Amino acid sequence: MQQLVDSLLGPQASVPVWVAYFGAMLAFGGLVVFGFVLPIAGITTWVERRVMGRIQSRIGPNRVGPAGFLQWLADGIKNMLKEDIVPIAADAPLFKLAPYVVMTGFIAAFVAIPFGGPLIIADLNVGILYVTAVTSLVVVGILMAGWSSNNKWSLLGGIRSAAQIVSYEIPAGLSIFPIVMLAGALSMQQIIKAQGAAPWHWFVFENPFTFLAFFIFFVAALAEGNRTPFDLPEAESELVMGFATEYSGMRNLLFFMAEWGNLYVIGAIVTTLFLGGGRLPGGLENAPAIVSIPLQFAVFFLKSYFWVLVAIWLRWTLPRIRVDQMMIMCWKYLVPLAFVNLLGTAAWMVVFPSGLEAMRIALFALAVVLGIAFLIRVRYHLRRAGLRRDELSFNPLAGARVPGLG
Amino acid sequence: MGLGAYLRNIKDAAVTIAEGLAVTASHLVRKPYTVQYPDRLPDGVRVQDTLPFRYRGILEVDLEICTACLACERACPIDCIVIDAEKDKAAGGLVMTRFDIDMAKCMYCGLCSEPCPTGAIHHTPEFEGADYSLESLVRKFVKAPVLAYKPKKGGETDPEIAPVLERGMRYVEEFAVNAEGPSEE
Amino acid sequence: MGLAGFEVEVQRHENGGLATEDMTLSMGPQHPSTHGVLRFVVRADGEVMKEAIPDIGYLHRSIEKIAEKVGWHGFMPYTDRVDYVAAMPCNQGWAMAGERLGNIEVPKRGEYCRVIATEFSRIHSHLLSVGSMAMDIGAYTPFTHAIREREYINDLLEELCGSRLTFHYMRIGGVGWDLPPGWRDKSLAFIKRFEPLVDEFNDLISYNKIYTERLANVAVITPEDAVDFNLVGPNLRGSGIKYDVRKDEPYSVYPELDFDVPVGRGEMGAVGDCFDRYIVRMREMKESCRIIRQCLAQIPSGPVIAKVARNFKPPAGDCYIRLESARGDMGWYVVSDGTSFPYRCKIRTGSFSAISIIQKLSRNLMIADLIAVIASLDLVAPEIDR
Amino acid sequence: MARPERFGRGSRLNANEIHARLRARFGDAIGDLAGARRDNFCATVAPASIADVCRFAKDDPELAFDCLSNLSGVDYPKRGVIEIVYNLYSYRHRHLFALKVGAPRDNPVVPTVSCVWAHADWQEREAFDLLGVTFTDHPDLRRILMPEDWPGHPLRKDFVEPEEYHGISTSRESLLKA
Repeated sequence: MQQLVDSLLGPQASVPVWVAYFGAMLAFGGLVVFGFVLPIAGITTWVERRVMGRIQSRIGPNRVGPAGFLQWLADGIKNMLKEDIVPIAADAPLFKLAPYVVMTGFIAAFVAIPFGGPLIIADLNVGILYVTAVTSLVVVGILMAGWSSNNKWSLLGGIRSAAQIVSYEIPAGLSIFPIVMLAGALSMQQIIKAQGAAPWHWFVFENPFTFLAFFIFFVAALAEGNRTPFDLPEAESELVMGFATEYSGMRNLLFFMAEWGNLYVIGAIVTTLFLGGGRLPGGLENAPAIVSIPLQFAVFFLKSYFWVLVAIWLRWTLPRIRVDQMMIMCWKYLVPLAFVNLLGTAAWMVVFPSGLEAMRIALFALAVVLGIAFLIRVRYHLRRAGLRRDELSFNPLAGARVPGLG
Repeated sequence: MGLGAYLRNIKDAAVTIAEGLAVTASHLVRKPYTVQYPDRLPDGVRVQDTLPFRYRGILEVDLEICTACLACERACPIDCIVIDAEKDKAAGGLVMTRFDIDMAKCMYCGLCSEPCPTGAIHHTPEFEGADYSLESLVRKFVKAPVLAYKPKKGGETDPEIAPVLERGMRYVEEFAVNAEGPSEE
Repeated sequence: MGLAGFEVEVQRHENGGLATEDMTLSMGPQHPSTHGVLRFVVRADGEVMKEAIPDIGYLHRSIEKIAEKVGWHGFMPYTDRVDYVAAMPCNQGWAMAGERLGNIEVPKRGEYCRVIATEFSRIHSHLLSVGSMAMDIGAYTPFTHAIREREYINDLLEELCGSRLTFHYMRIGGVGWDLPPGWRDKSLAFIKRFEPLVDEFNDLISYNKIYTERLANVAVITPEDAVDFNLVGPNLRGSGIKYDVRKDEPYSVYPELDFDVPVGRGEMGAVGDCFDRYIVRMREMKESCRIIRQCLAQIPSGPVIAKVARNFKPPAGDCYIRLESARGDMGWYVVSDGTSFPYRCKIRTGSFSAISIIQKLSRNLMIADLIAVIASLDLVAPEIDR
Repeated sequence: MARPERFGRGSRLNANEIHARLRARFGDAIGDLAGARRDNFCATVAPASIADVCRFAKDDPELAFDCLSNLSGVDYPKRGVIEIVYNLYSYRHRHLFALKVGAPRDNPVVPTVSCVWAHADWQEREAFDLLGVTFTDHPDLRRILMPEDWPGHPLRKDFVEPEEYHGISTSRESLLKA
């Protein structure tokens, strides 16, 4: 941010530099929240519903706007107009406050999340630490909601959420450490700068341990975001709607906005830590700001949003794990493995102070091979289903087949 | 739990989850199956037209060919059909003054259309029967007293009734439980 | 201990742990995974249940009383409503009772039509069962895939008998309608398409690690308990007892057909756990496909219904009919007093016996497991309450 | 684990053999063999000894009726009895038999068999609920399908439906009245 303001102001500025910084931050913050965070959360609901529809052989929302694209706005307006019901036995102040706490926890994370290139509200030197800290605020809000609803299902959901988020902070944190060690900094921008533009120069392929750390972090992040297979706090088939059971209208929507917004946060953090952020190859980064900044933004956004899609895809594939299995998975699988990664990365840094290029390329090749094997498996499933040509379509917005049997 | 089992668990989880993801990914390129009833069907198609001939929708009575035999009224297990018919010498036969069906009660079982000798009472493929009051779901077929139909020897000749009867008999053939099907005692 | 006025009296269990108070949860009658209108009064300590007491009767429509009022033919559409998820076997049970009492021989073609329709009904019921089970465990996609295939079966049955759910296909003495023209090819095409999709369903969810972990070793029913509580059908076979009324007490044309009876083998845990009951249903769908194939190949020509008086009056007597419905051995105890109205009809359904075992199973399960148990026993509320 | 000898094909007895075996043990408490087909062979049992008969039928290795397949009550106002029909089935030997107990209509009391088969518990609750048969020593004899405060027992032939239940009308006027 500071760089950007500096470059815009030039060397002879007429206003004190802190005023310029402050103003730029407020403007950029407002722009980010209202121009990016809220729409992205809303649009993600549409994307999720379209993807899920397709996975489930359905169409998904297709009535409001072109291909149903404005469905999220319609839903938002509907929810704002709905009655805001506070149960008579609820602890009203806490009940009303809870969605805002959840919302705060999620929006505050955007302060330190980069958007590619110099675009960041505040490049805190404890950036990643700050993000993990503020996202934990969500658990307070969910627990408040669960308790104040005065409903046993809500309470169970809130308690589950507390246990889940607090536990999964540990493997998530432990998987961030190897990256911090490699980058030698906590600042998000510095972490990105420590990586290269080529895929094998990303931290995920740095060594086998960071490769594993990437998966552990992604799983733990999904758990912190209450996404399937870790959607136990809401667990519709078990707890009705968990902590949000008693909520209606806008307050209910705020919880879900936080959930979908959080998806993007997960994607952005993953991109920053493991996937080289918005780095551009060769000289493109030194191109004029008008070219490089949008490009960097686009690269960063696409990488982040890919992981949003992956999270959606996972959600509509996997069942939900049980609460004790969730704990077993965290403490018996993720935490020990995360420790192994931490120590392994440290050892690797001692043995190969500047990394091992062959290992980077080998890991990248491994990822490519896995991807191709996966695609072959997809083809196998398509073949086995014995579909006719007209039952297939690569158009993401394809309409339905002609009704009728056969 | 030994290390082997520990690693096998991780491997199983990764492989089976990837398998599930491959299945869902393969659905991303399959066309949806949704029939967008009622407003986005292909041009000229009504869902009612795609329903099979045997579809049991809302009941309809062709009074022109109703013989007022009361077989349907007797067959109905929930008594949702009421027919009033009396002999009228002057008119020359049975005169129906009432043929009401309570569609709010009807359970679309088809027991009434089975014994009908002419196919006068039959199920249509129509199923959109929603209305604002229960009373309006009672279908009254007799507007003014009407003479019951009497089958003529040598087939129907009246050009107005013949096509109706033909449709009715087609219906009877399809729905007749069997050629030698249930008969009266 | 502690500050004056803030003494906390810590109660301890005999075993030294902190004493906690049980929580009573009322699960249902409106709950997303009670499959109709069921209620469980759950006594739980946190997430772990001490006991779940089933409370039924919310869907009681007194069908057995109605039977005494509507006559032999008129009751047939009501049997559709006994178990509306698989209505064909209920139709067949009532028709068989009438035929047994009235000494009516059903024509061969009629019997084949019945078996075809019943097996389609079994597939369509099992699809709903496995689909909703996956949904209760938290995976929503398998449910829509199952429902998609179920719609095709509904289309086929709609063409066969004019209705998608409450079929009223069978009559005392046979079936209402012969197979429509072209129906045979459509059915064969469906089966050809459907069988690989069962494998796809298995790949998508059945052997998913999370799913098997959720089901394996949960609520294990021993074969002794299964018989004692009179569990039937897939629930009984899930406990490892190879018993199928179609095979062991053959009726209709089942002796002429070749099919296997899948039993639970304890692949993922103990024999008789939720996974076994689930996988038995998956395998039964394929067996049903086999049966339908054979039937469509072997079906003789001829009438589909015997001559039965419209005012049917079977001689006085009683009979106990057992047949394999989608939820297993369904018992019809029917008494006739020689009039045109049945004297008494008692329907013993699979879900009724299955739900009574839940109280015994529920001890020390987690709340999330109760959902799995309800789904794995394939409880259908209308069938419990009748 | 399923033990094949426990639930496999044993030696199936015919109805005469089953009846003779019960007769030999209980004498006059067992009535004559009735019924003509496999599905309705039955014998009447004196109400007081039904629990013992059932216990014997389950434990006797030759009979081994390990499953209570069905329990139904039938109201016979003309004979003044409520008949309880126990359809027994043996998974071991694959044979089927019915026991019938006639309980006086004005005070139908029958010993419970829920101690013999767990399934009898709910079946007896249902018979109690719908026909008003009291099963002595039943662990939990409550109504099961009808509400706790429902008047009368609906499956009795002389049951008259109340006009109202808690102020809710139980019937709707026909829309087809003239």
